[in-house]
Parts: sequence; structure tokens; C-alpha cells
Amino acid sequence: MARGQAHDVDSLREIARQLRIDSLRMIHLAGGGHPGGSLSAADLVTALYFHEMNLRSEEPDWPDRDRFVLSKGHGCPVLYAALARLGYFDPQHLDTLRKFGTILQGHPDMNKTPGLDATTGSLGQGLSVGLGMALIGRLDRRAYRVFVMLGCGELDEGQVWEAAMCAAKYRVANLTAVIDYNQLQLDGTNDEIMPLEPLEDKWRSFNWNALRIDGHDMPAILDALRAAREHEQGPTVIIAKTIKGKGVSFMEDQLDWHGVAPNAEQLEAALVELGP
Amino acid sequence: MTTAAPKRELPTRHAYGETLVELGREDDRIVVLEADISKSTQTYRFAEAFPDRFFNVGVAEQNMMCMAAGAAICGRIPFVSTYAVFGSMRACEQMRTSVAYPKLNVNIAVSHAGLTAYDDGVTHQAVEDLGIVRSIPNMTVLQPCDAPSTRKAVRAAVEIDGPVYLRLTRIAMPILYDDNVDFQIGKAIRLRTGGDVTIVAVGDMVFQAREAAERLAAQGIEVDLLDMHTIKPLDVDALLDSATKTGAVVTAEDHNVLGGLGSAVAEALGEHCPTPLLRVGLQDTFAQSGSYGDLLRHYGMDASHLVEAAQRVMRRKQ
Amino acid sequence: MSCSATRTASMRTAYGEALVEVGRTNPNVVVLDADLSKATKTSLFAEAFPDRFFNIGIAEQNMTTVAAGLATCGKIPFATSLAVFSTMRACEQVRTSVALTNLNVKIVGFYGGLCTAENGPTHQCIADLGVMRPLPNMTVLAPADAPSCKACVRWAVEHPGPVYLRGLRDGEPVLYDETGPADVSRIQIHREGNDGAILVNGFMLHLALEAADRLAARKIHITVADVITIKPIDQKTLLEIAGNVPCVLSVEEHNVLGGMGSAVAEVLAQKHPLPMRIMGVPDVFSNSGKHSLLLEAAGLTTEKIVENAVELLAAT
Amino acid sequence: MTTVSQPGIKDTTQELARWARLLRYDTLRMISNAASGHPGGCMSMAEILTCLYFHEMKVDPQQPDWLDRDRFILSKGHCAPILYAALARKGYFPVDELRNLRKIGSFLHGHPDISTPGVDMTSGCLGQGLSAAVGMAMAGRIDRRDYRAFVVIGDGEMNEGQLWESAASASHFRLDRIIVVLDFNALQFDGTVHEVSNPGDVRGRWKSLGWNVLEIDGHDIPQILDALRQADECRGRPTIVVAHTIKGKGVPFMEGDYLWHSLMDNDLLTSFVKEMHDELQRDPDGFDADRLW
Repeated sequence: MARGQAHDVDSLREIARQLRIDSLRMIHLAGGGHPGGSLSAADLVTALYFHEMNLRSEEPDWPDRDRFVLSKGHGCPVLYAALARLGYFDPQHLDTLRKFGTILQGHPDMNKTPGLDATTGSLGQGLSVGLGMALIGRLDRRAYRVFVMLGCGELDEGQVWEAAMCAAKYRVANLTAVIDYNQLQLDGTNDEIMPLEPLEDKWRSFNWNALRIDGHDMPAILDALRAAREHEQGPTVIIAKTIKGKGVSFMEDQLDWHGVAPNAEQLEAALVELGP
Repeated sequence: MTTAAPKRELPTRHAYGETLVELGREDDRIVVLEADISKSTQTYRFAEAFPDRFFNVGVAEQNMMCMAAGAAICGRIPFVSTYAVFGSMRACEQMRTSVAYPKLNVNIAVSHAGLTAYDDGVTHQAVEDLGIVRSIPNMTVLQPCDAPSTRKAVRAAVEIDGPVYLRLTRIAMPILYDDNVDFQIGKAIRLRTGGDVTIVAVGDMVFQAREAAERLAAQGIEVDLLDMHTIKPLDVDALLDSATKTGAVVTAEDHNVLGGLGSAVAEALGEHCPTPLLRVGLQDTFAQSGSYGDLLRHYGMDASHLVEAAQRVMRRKQ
Repeated sequence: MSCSATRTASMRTAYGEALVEVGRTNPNVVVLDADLSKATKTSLFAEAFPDRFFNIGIAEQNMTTVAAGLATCGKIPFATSLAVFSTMRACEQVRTSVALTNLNVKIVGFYGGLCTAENGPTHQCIADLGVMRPLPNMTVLAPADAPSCKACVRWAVEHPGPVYLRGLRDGEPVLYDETGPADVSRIQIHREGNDGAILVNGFMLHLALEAADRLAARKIHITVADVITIKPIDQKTLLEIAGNVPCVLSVEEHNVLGGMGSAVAEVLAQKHPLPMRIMGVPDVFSNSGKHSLLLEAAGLTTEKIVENAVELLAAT
Repeated sequence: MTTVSQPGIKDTTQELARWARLLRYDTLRMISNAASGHPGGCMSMAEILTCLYFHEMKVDPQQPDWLDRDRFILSKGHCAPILYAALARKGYFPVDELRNLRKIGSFLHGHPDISTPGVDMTSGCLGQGLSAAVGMAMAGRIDRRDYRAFVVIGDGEMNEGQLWESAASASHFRLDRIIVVLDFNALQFDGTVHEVSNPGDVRGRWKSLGWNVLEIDGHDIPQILDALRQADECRGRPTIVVAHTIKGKGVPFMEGDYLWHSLMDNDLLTSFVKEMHDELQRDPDGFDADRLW
């Protein structure tokens, strides 16, 4: 699927809704996983995979494809759902999340899942991996771009800032970081655990182009991705304000839904809210 | 046995830097990442020759390790260079998660191994790295002793489709081998054949072991001497072959005796051929600043201590 | 030695409770966490002693060196995270700021081995013992159950110097009585027999005890000993055990390279060479899946322990 | 906050300048003796360290473990020689011990070790010093002791992620007893900071992390003293003093040359040390003559 051909805003919203449903079903079946951060990232993942990124699902190793690194690896259910819907593998695999022998590991494993560009799960490493990819893209004179999705808690990790400084040094305009800024980490809010604001200033002090958007507003997401694409002087970070557990009222902004699977009853209630 | 009379001395990091340039010429997949010590690790040579394929990331080893993973994912063969302390420990989890777990072709070449960092002091002397890296699945762990075997090791690392940890010395090492040395990963090199005691040595300790073997020969004790340049995967066959013959083994490593070569040999002997063993190396202590020779003597790692260890372990033969 | 494997308990909860207990008796005890306090149960300490609890955020390297700074001022910090992050993400900080300085810092890592199961290999840790063991000045502890974990915490507070404590998760069979072993630095003998010995730690202890029962039914009597302190390993007891048996089997939920098996092999080769076999995760990354299935794939089951013991005995 | 009586600022400046010159001499002589070490970064921080140890810090060489002392962490640990010189001149150990830098059996290791009298924290692996200071400041708060923790960091260290982890912590926990001095000589091992790492907006970054940021000429003693005073007065947040310096300052052939990060040419250095020795000996009022070695 080439960039921009894909879908209008309404159909993207519909896909995001489906990815949310898929994610919750998968996590429920697995009996474990991270629903909150999957739901918060659903619109961003949709915009990237179904609109912005240049991909060929029938050729997962296409050298000119855009790359995606899910640095917040625990949010992988929503990514697996997107890859399945794009045809990288049979959607039936979604039922095997986290089960022994599955291609869908608890955290992303590039050697097991078709379409995955990187192995992640230990927070703080993805931006560095993406930076390596971006530099090689430039060296190889390929036009691909690299997208790295970071969690907000992950910004506590010093390695993120090592990568930020280095990416600015190399002015890698083909690298875009997207922060799923749901403002909750495992033990509490960002402000309680380790405050991040003023976040744009921080990224700008590393010479990054910084944008802030509502990460559930599809047109705003698409606009920001376009702006990042058009910014040619260096890397861009999109600080996307999101809501953890977005789309399911009893999960929204609830710390407790960081890493707990819904039971059958809760899944049912969630699916009712998300619609048929 | 392919040895040449010592002609001159060279730190193995220099041989590494030179070989990188040769490789860079032959194979444009090679890229080099560096954390602000290119003059120390000798990657500046590559930087001069191939500036486009050289990335100096600043003092940020963790970032460097994962960047190398990204480059390997895109089909490149990255070399990551820093000091052994930082390659194995500062970026330990990055090596494990982003490099070893996906089994990427990233080569981690680290200088200032063990006491060869001598007067820089303990912070810069890596005496734990072999044990740490050995514990990580998918890693190959090498420490060639001299310049010619280092050149071969660098090339062999490229050929292995998976991560390699290559340990290098800060100080100059004598030239032991000629340029045609048969260096194969996972195959020990027998430097001396004898039936009385086995000495298994790695890296700079090979030279202490050679000298010890000569002194022991003067006393009528014949040493079976192995250059165990590959710590992982260990050449168990060569070890068992020798241990069965001699019935007594000494290991010699510029590293803590816990976790490194001595451990690997103890594991293999225990499982296949229980044999008396003495492990020469740092006896679970940090060292200090000082000259390399003084440190080897002080911590019981020079040739005369190896002679003594060989004599002691032989007394324990059944 | 009293053993009753009739119930299970959460080692994480035991740890949190033990922290509160030592926090009450020793005002110098402080606790640090890296945004996992609910998982590691340091939250219990945080509730009891908010002034002495510091949540550093997801920044394990910083946490480790902060702990070192606290220790220079007489505090006894417990820096807590997951095993993979405590020992590997912050590896050089543990080595330089804690081990090299020989400061009184306790590094605690939960989910040692494969017990974080479905979270996959990124969060499992089969290298922590091998990573901590080569660090001079480090003491390395790997308890099997909730009471012995509590005993380790109490012991660590009284033992000045760096300690790494490998924690597990929940549902570990309780094998010690409530107070735990009197001295965790000693190897704890659970069964005695002269036909062979199994040295074991952590979650493997109950499997080894089951294996010993099955072997006893076949008239094979083996010693089962819990090596809680991997470093410095209790050489005296180890050699006493080795002196009475023809062979030794080590079993651990860790890479076969570098961990307890290695420590045992070092001592035996140096002092009393004996046929041995090292059971553990066979130097590979595991998978996502149920803990029991991962253990089975790694060959860490009662059946395999029995099988290996029988083979080893036959060969000697 | 000083143990010596407060003289007029002008006298202090002159006296401190002399101490700085002496520390430079000691340091260069140690490195030339050891034939190994990192002179460039020692020279750039001579005035900073002098102002800390000979004016600002509350320390007592007779009781190195005094619980209420100010702490000092040389995060850029490769510059240990000048710290050793300051400690020796302060009286923690005999000046004669400086002859033994980097020698076996000496407590003057290549990088600072906590076992050396007066050294508060082991360092040398870049990026860790501020974290240790955070721990010390937390302990001070728990114990209700009013000591401060001073940290000197190098500019290359800003590449290390751990520095940003610790900077966020110090700010989050409002550790106003932490004072960082950034020895911003703009050269790192492999070249200028701009070539190697692109530091970006340093001032803005520390501000975005909630720090009190001061910016000075790191060789101007009155400016250093003033900044340290302001830092001491700042409440509720930690302070960083961005001190612009010149690598190799005071040694003409070393100034601004990144190659002198490490020892480049010991013959050249040794002859310079000899010249410096003679010059100090000729000093008219004898401030230095009897202190030489």
C-alpha cells in the first residue's frame, strides 16, 4: 500500500475501532497483556499503517518500505492487529498472542512476526534502533522513512536522550518519533513519577522539530505526519496527547488497566461500548 | 603450529583498526560506530578512509549498541567500538535485547581488556566482561592474543551471522603467529604439545603461558598449551583431548576467575572429564592502577605464578 | 529442616513485607524503585515509610547510582526493579558505583528466570546470575520461596556490602517454615542420601524434591541441597556433600553457562573433581507462553531431573 | 560558607588565582611523572576546583568522614590529577604522595576511588556522578543535615543518557543542595562537541528540566564565586553553573587542542613543567617557592 492512497478519515476511524476490538479480544484470550497502552495508540498506529507509511504487505522485506519501531513494546497487540489486517499474516494468529509457540510474542520479536521491523520491549531502546535504520537509509540512498513510537514513561530512560542528541547531530529528516502521551505510567501519572513538561522545549533543546497534537484526532494526526514528512532540516517528534484505555469508558485514564487482561464480562462490556 | 619469532609488538586494537580499513575496502556493507574514543579504539583509521560509513555517536554507548542493531536490520554489518567496560556493561542490556536476542550480525569490538588498561585504573579495567557476555545466548566471544590472529578474528567475526564480542588489548602484544595462522572461531590453537599438564590460556595471558611452558620444560615438565581464543563456543573437544592426556589443567586469563575462561573450562571438565583444575586470573578482586607487569606479578598472573600453578595442580593428579 | 510443600505464596509480597519489617527496626533502610513498585511490591514500603521511598521513574541506571550515593551517607538502599533491568540495563552502574566502591547497596531484581512467562524473552532473565557473579565484592542470593526471600532481606540488611537478590514472582511453593533458613549464606540440605546430590536454587527446589521422592521410590537416595547464596558459594558444605556422593547434578532456572552450575563446577574442579551435569536453560532465548511450558521446553521438569540423575548415576 | 575567615573579595581572588596556578603545576608534574593521564580537562577546571575547595566548600581535611561536610564528586573522573592536587594541598594527604599517581600500591588511581582520603565517590565512567549526588542529597534531607553535593561534569558527559535521568530526578525531588558545575570546554576526546555530539541548546535543556541555570566564564574567579553564592541561595531546585572554559588553559601549546585531552608529548610537557617550576620559584613574595616539589 503506498502512502496516502489508502483511506479517508472516516474509514481510518473505523479501522482504529476495529484494532481496538482486536486488541482487547487478543488480550482477553491471552489472559495477559497491556490494554491501556494498546488502546491509547490505536489511532496513531492506524494513521501510520493505513495512511502514512509506504508498505507492501505482500513483500514484508521490501527494501524501500517505511520502517516502524514500537519502542513501547508492551503495546504490541494493537500493532499485531494492524499487521494482521494488512495481510502480513493470517488474522487467526491473533488468538495465539502470548501462547507457547506463537508468532505473536508478549513483546515484539522481529524474527517471529512477519512485518515487524524490530525486536523491542525493554523501554528506551527503540529510538536508537530507528536512528540506525534512518542513517542506513540515507547511506543506501533509499527514500524510506522510519517511525518510532515511544511511550511517555519511556522518556525517563536516558537512552532516549542519547538517541535524541545523536539524531539531531546527523539531522536525520527521515526519522519521526511519535510519543503516545497518555501521561500514565505503571506506578502513577508522569507528574507523580517523573515530570516531563515542558516537553516541546526539551525536544527543541536537542534541536528537534516538535509538534503537539491530540492523538485521537485523526485529521490532526494526518496533518502532523505530513508536516513531519515535509520538515527536511532534521528529525521531528510528534507529541500526541492520548488517553490510556481510550474508547472504553471504564478503562480510560485508569492506571489499573496498564497491564491487566479483561475477563469475559469486561470484554463484553467493552465491545458494547466500541460498537459492533 | 604456526608461530613466528617475535618481530615487533602491536596492541591488538591496532590490528583491529587496520583490518577494519581493509574490510571497508572489500565490503561496503561494513559500517563502524564509535563513542568518542576513535583514537583509542583505532576506528579513526576507518573514519578517515570511509567517512560516510563511520558514525561517531558521542559518549553514548547504549544508543550506539541499538543503532548498530538498526543498521544490521537494514543489511549492514556494523562494528561497534568502545572500551570493554562500556561494551559489555554500560550497554549490557542493549547488547542482550537489541542485538543478541534478534541474533543480528553486530560485531562488538572492545579495547582495554583486563589489566591491559593498566594505569587508567580499575574503572577502565574490564575484568568481568567475559563472564557477563558468555551468559548471554547467541553471543560468540573472542580474544585473540596477537595482531595476526586479531586480523583473522575480525574477518571471522564478519562471516558469522550473529553477534560477536571481540576483546582487544590496550597495550602492545608480541607478534606470535605469522600472517597465515589458521584461526577458526571455536577451534583452539595448540602452541605446544606435552603430556604432563595442560595450560589453557586466552588473550594476553597466552604470552605468560608460553613463558611458563618454557620454564617448565627446563624442569622436564612438558606442557600441552592451548590458545583458547574463543571463549564461547568453547572448543570442548580440544580441551578434553588434552585433559584426558595430561590429567591436570591450568587456565590463564586476564579476567576474574569467576565466570570467564576458568568457569567455562570447569563446566566442560565437570560434565565430561573431571580433572584437577587451577584457575589463574584475578581471584575475584578488583585490581588497581600500575604498570601491566607490576599488576600481573601482584595479582599472581605472571609466568612464574603459572609455573607454580602447574606444579601444584600436577601434585593433585590421581 | 522443615519442609511442607502444601501451599504457595508470592515472593514479591514476601519481599514487600520483609522491607516493611526491616524498615521498622532499622531507620537507615531506604527503598528505590523504577516505576514498578506495584509489581515488585515495594509499594508496601512506600505506604509505610513514604519519606524513605524514592520512585526514580524508568531510569534504572540512575536509580542504581543514586542508591550508591545514599549508601555513602550511611543508608541501606534496596534498589528494586526486574532482574533483567537491575543486572543488565544498569550493569556498569552496579559494577562501578556499587561493587567497585563496595558500598552497602542491595540490588533486587524480580522475575528472575522465565517466570514472567507470557511477557516474552525481553522481560525474562536467564543471565542475571552469570552477570553478577563476575563482579568482585558482590554477594548473589537466589531464594526459593517466600520465607527464604524474607530471610534473605533480613540477612542483607545485616551484611554490609553489595548484594544482588534474585526474586521470582507469585505462587512459589512454600518449602521453608515461616522464619526461613537461619543462615541463608549456608547451603540448606533438604534431603540426605549417598547415591548422588542435586544442587538447586530458586523455583527448581520443589521440582528437585519431587524428583528425589521419585528416585527414593526406586531405591535411589540422593541429597537435595538449596544453594541460596550463589556467591560466595558455601564451599565447606558443598565439599562435605561432594565427599559423600559419586556425582553431582545442578539444576537452575538460568543459562547453563555462568550461573550456579558454573560456580559448583569451579569449586569441584579446584577442590574435588567429580562427575557432574549442569541442568538449566540451554543457552537460548526462550519464548512467550505459560511458565510451565517454558520450563518444559528448557528441559526443567521433575521427569527430566529424574532422567538426568539416573543417567549420571549410571555413568559413574 | 567557608572555613577560612572572609577576606576582601580582591584578596581572595588573588589568593585563589595562586592556588589555581599551583594546582596546575602539581597536576602537570604528576602527569609528566606518570607519563600518562588527561591534562587538557584538568587545566580547564583549575579555577573551578580551586574556588570550590579553597573557598566555597565546607570540609575538614582532619576529618575526611565528617558527616556534615559538603560532598564533591568529580564526575569527569579522568581529571583525577587536579582533584588529587587539591586534596593534597588542602591537607588530606602529603603533597609528596602526588609523585605516585597511577603507580601500583598508591591510592592515587588513574580515576578517583572512594578509598582515597577526601574522595567522596568513585568515578571515571562518565555520566554517573550526578546520580550519586542525588543519593547524597536525599540522604542529607532524610538526616536533616544541610550539606551540599557539588558535582563537576564534562561537556562530553552530556551525551550520556544517565546524566539526563539524574538531572530529571534532582529536579523532581527538588534537591536544591545539589550544585553542578559544567566544565564546558567544548572539546571532547574525538573533536569539538559540535563535531562529535551536537549539544544543542544546553541552557534551554537544563531549564526545561526545571534547573536553575547560571552561565559564567569558568576562568574568572569572581564570576565563579558569585555563581556559587547564587547557587547556594537558590531554593526549591538544583543549580547548574555552565562554566565556559578553555581546554588546556594556562599551557600555551595545549589550549584549545583536543588532542591534548590525553598526554600527547611528554618531553614537551616535562620541559614546560620545569619552566613553570623555575618561574614559581622566582616568585617575589615566596607564596609558591616552599610549596614546590
